[in-house]
Amino acid sequence: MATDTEVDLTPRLKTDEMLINMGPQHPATHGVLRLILTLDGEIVRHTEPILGHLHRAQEWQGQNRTWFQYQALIDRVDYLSGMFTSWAMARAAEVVDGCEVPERAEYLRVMVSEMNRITSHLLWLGTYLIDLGAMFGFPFYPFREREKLLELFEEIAGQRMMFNYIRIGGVMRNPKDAWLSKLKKFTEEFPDRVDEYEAIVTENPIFLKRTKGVGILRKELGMDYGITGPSIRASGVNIDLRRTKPYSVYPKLKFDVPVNDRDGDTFDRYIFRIREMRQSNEIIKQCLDMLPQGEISGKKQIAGLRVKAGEGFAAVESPRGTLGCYIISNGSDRAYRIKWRNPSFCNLSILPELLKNHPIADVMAIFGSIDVILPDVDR
Amino acid sequence: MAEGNVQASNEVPDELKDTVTLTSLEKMIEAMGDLLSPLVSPIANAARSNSVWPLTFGTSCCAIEMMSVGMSKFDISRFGSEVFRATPRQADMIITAGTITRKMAPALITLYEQLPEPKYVIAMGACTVTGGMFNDSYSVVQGVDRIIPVDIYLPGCPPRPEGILDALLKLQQKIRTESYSERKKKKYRQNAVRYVDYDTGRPLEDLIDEARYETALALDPLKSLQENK
Amino acid sequence: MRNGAEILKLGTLTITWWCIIFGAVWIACYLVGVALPMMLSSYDSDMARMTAETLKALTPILSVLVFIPINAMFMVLIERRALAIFTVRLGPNRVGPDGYLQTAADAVKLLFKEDITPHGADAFMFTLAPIVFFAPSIFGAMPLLAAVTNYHELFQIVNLPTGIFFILAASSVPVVGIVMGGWASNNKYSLVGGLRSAAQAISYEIPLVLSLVTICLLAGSLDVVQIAKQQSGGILNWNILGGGALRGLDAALALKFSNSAASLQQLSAMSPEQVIKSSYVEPTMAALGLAAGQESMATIIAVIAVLVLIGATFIAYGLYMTGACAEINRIPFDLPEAESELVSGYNTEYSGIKFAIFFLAEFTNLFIVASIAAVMFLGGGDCPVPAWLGNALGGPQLASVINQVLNPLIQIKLVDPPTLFAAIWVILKVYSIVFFAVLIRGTLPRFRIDQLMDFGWKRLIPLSLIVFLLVVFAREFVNVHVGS
Amino acid sequence: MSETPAAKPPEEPKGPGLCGQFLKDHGIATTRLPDSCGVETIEIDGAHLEAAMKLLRGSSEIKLDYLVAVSGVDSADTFDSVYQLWSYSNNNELIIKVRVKKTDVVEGQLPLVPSLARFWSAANWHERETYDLVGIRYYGHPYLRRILNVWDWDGHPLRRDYKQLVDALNDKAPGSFR
Repeated sequence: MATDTEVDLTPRLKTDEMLINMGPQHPATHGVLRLILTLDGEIVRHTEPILGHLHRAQEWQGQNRTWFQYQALIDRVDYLSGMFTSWAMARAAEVVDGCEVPERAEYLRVMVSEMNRITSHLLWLGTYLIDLGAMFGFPFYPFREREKLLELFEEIAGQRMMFNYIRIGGVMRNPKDAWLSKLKKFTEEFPDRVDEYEAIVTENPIFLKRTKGVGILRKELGMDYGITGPSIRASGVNIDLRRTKPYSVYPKLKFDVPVNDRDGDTFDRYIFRIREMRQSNEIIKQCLDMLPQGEISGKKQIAGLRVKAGEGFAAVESPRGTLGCYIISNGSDRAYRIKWRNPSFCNLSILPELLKNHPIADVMAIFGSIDVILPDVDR
Repeated sequence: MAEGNVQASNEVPDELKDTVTLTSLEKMIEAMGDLLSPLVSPIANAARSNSVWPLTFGTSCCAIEMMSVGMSKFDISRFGSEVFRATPRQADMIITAGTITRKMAPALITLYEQLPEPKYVIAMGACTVTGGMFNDSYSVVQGVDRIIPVDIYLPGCPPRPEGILDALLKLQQKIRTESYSERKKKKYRQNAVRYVDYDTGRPLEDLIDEARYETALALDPLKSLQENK
Repeated sequence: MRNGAEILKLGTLTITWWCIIFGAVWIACYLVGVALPMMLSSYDSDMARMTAETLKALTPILSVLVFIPINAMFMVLIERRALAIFTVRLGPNRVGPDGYLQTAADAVKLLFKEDITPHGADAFMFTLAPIVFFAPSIFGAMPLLAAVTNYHELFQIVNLPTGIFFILAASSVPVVGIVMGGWASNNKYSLVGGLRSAAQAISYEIPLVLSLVTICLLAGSLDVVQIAKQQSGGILNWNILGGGALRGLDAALALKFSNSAASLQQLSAMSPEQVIKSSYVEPTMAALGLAAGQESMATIIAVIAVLVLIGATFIAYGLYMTGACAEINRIPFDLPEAESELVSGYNTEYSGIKFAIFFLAEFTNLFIVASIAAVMFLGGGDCPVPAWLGNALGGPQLASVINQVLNPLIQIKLVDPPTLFAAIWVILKVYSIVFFAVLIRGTLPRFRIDQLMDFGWKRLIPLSLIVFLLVVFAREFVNVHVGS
Repeated sequence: MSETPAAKPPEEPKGPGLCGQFLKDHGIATTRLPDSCGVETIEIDGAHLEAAMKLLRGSSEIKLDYLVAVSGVDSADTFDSVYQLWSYSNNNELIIKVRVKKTDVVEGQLPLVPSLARFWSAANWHERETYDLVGIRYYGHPYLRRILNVWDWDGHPLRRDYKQLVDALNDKAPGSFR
């Protein structure tokens, strides 16, 4: 038009951000996390995680159940590594109570929890491949080894997943010799199996494409958010409580803690878990050789189990990081306050930072790689 | 069946309901009514019972056992049920694997209502049967039958994978005894609003309001129940 | 050894199902295309003749309509069973004998399932989408029929002089259905899935088409029957091995194996160099304008050209398979329905019969791209054993024995041996490709959308152009199929 | 259930520990509490919390740069906000408590404690959780909303005086299970 001297510079095509609601029911949110993603095309600009869809009031239960009852409950805090949750609370209660744990019990604890670390990582490996889209085939292989370990767990603790094996003051049951020899057989086979996984996964070009350079976690950022476990070790922070704050019989055992020398990406987090499985296998082997004879519990496992008054914090290195338990006891048969410090809860808080400016397909790759268990987040 | 527990007071208006279109086959069967039912029932039941596709719905510990049952050692695929569908529209059954909390309840109701008929529910694990170990927690629904009808109760914490297979076989038996026309008549009433409009394009600050909306949904069935009392 | 037993069971299942599928199609075609017209021909009236002709014309359509649903059901079953074997499981084995009817149960169940149109969806488009997705796989398959049945007269009707164009055009329609379904569902996962599908189809159509154009260039024809015919006579003539570039070798070997005295004499008079020369040297000489004394030079160039052609067609086959995988949304290119990202992608909101159609069409598409590959690259219904070797091994005797055994059936036109053998070979070829796709599904993770685009535009398209150019030049030096 | 922790045996008031001394040197007053299982425990006034945390985190010799957890405790007569501090690089440990007397809390309001979330991301979700469950309001928090329960939940479940909601979903009284 003749009167229009100015040129309209505003873009003609208006683009808009799209909000997409992922979860609480979504095949890749590992349960019931809900993510509200703001997408620009396929690029994630903002993430709002909404938790608590599995909030089962574990801490409230801790105040309302006796110690003996609560021991059975806490396996459900982190169902993939129940040994560690039991152990964290047992350690905290032992620290407060001041009771001695027999050495045999300590060795058994280390053994079963390292087994549990392997099962946890194996399940992670399977589900992670599902997250990356290998829906059939590979995800089934880690489960094969996992089932073998679960059979061993079942034999020693009576349950496949909810063990209730590590108790305040010791462990529940003495393993039979046959069990130990079965475990030995497993430890001998296992490295070959890990080689097999690595052959399928680590050299798979599509897997490498999907994971390398994706979701880089800067060391400082990770420390700011209090990330622990393999996720931060893959980014070069040497924090493994088994070495940095040694507990139990770990100082007597020989094993490496693999630590990266640069900021880790998704692939590093994968490869460090694989390495950790190998180390755990070594630890089990050593424990089998060094297992002493003796008592297995320093405290009588009775319904009226009491913990002396006091407060204390103790932590163990779970497959996901520092799993801590803060106990305030008033000397009665139940806790005054139990606070869980869950690695998944803290690790998940970094998710919005990691997802920023990644395409939507990487949401799964990154979210899977930090290995979050939802009941561990929501309790 | 605990359908009585689901309140009708907050029924969804018709315009928000999904439309159900019948295939011509179904129209024919419906027109013939009970006459054709004895003929159709065996075919439909045999087909339905042998291809129960579960929804990938898992909240906690039981979900891991549900995964195990699909894996090599237990192999649910023998019974034709390894087709875990991610979307409720294509599934036949929900295995409520894991605790259902108050926050999760509206999502589960929505999922159940998104399943096309005929739909079945296996309440897996102590938590979904009665609330289980978390029975008296302030945030846990004391049994999933308080919000959706349940066909099979499968106790255990968590149940062994063999238990899931057993529950599946029991469900198959149950399906085989159904009558086609009876099943058609037994319609579940829609209660939850399906479309929680999270993404109306509002800015992120408004998410607060949206979350409040979701919360209201979570608690609404309860409030209305109290009012009725 | 249990695994061996499982594989054996899988084999039995496959053969049984093939018998069911082909029995059904065969009988339907026979009744409509042969038996009824024969009966009608006894009435001498215009009406009867017209009806007979109409019935004959309808046979191809009928055969496809009978074939596709049963075949898709079988493919789903074989995929489930094969994946189960890869993962040390048993797979569906409860319904019917050893689980043979599992997918039939699924199909019937989906038929009886509630059919939901979600609130806010565009009901018309929502219903149309599965049809648009499925219909092309029916009519797109038509021109292939003549090529895979050894040019049986009944199926000549649906043959087109530009058949491959028609097939390609038809195979690009389903993406419209996906986009329609994704858009009409009123679901963001569906929408993203539909858009991804469009982007993916556009990118991967190009290498797919270019690889087929390469073959058309070698064949000098767009007619699938023509292309299939050219490749007859054994594996050395197939397009995957240079598109006829090895015909010289084939001919020389045929001479060697034929026991007639004349040919032996002819052969003994030739040096190996002359054997090669006999098939290529003249066009090469003409192209290079070489004089008679420089024959060895020409031979070297010809050999290089043959090797280039073989490599190029082989790569073209790989390109075609990659593009086809992307075209039909198979892993690792299943982004439109990426289960761990987009729940179920474009078909998230589909239930009941509409979902069944999507499901059916997906597997039918897989079958069709595999048959295109079989016809264009693997010689269609041709026996891979070269004719001279077959003759030496007693092929004609075997054929005559079979002919005698089948004689009563041939008399009533129920069996046409060439068609029968062609169909068997095609099925073997197609199902080995299908099995390969299943194997890939059990192995690979999924690409990311940007990597997919990257792979498509920066790797596959340049590669396919290079292959195309190589073929354009190399075919000048060699006697390929063109003009034969 | 509402018993308070049994009174500790009166300990000899020791001098300030490593971290207490460090803070004292920088002019922040702390009170030393009895060690909890060998870990130095100090009480600090809410007003100085942020400054103290910045000092402890930034100093090269103490370097308590790992905030393990923030817990809330509904004690007999105070609301405690408990901070577990560790270090990524050395073995120092410290527990800091900020106590708000119940008598100081205005009726119908929540106890106030300054938030660390602005400069320490690890505190963000822990504070939200403590707010949700124990009902301590961290002022200055960028996004202080309930994290585990639904957003308009009534009450704070880990308080001693919490009355459980009874309705159709959850009608068995607490304790009926046992």
